[in-house]
Amino acid sequence: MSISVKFFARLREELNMDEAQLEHVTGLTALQVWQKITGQPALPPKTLIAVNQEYASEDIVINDNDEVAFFPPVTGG
Amino acid sequence: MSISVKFFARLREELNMDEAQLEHVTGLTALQVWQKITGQPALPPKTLIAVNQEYASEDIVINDNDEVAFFPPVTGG
Amino acid sequence: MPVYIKEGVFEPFKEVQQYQQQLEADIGKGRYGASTVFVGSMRDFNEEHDVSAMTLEYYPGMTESALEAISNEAKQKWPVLDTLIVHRVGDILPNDSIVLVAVWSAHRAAAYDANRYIMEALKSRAPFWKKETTVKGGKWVEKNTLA
Amino acid sequence: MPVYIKEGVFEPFKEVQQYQQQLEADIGKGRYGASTVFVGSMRDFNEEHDVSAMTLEYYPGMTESALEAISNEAKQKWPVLDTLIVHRVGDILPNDSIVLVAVWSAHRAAAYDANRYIMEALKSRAPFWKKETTVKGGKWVEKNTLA
Repeated sequence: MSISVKFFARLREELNMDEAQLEHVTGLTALQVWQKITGQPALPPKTLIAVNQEYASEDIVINDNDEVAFFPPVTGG
Repeated sequence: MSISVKFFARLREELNMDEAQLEHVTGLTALQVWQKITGQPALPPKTLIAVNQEYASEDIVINDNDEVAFFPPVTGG
Repeated sequence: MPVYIKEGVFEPFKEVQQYQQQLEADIGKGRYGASTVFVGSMRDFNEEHDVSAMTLEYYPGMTESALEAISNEAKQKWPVLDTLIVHRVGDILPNDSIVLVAVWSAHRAAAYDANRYIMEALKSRAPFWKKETTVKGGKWVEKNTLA
Repeated sequence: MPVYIKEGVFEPFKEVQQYQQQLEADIGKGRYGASTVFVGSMRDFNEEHDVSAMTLEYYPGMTESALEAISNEAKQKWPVLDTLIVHRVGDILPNDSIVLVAVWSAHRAAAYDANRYIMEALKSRAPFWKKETTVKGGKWVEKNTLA
């Protein structure tokens, strides 16, 4: 079991981390992945989550080989 | 007293006339100018009128040196 | 807020690019955040008949002032920095550009709204008339497309 | 319906012109009657601080598929022949183009509506993040402009 975790923009800078791997865990939600990697209990307000590059909510269950990303509201265009 | 009269597009072709001068008349409305020049009692349906290059109605009174134009609905763009 | 009536073929995106360079030279760089361009071009089909060519007639003098009035209305309704209108007249072939409307603004909503306003006003009020050439001969377009 | 992420400066109207030539070669001339282009560019002022530069971060892979999904939604909602999206990433200077959205359609209403839909969806859903460089240092843009 391996999960790839990514952080972007302000979150990436604040956590000083752009990518992490989570090994040997199973049945975690996106929120629990966040907690394990960052040690923080809650997501910062308005944080967005993508699983396998599609938007998801924090209670989605993460599977083996999934890519989970956390990032602030988008500001392109 | 001289009025310059112009016709455009389908009207120009049907009347076989693009420009005409009306001399020595006074106090005519746009409709009366049309009647004098074309010999037709009424404007064809939806005909537009411009006096001095601004839209006007058929009862507007025409003054000396005015330019009066008659044309069908516009179809540009 | 220039308005150009053109007798010959024009390249709309080249026109916009050239005009924009001039605009930046005039008002300084980084002044606008949004620009919108509409280009209307001749299709080779219209209603039932295949159209092989078209002639666009206009009213020299009134057409230009109608387009200038429309540009000014847009500038009064929205925070528009500048506009450009180019309209073709004369003989036109399929795929030729007929009309170009460009709007520069600080904000995208104004750039979209003003551009569309100008196009709708142009279609309903600017004195242009299309005559299509089909296999059956010349035919004046009677009514403008609503969209 | 291509989507391009660009690291370097791009000329939006040259991109549109080149892409359109290819489009005409592919689908034939005279197929579309209306095209709309939106260009968003960097202004040198934003809220209170003067912004001297900007960095645009994105999510390689997800950004492209988000833009492709948005293009497809537009094509399903309106009779759109083709679309083009170009979005800049990396270091950006005032007056640089940031985003280009182009739409080709047979009718102008669809070309306007679909273009605006794509821009609004891009602003709300496509993973891009702006960090502005001001005299006070770097500052992530927290909220997108609504218009």
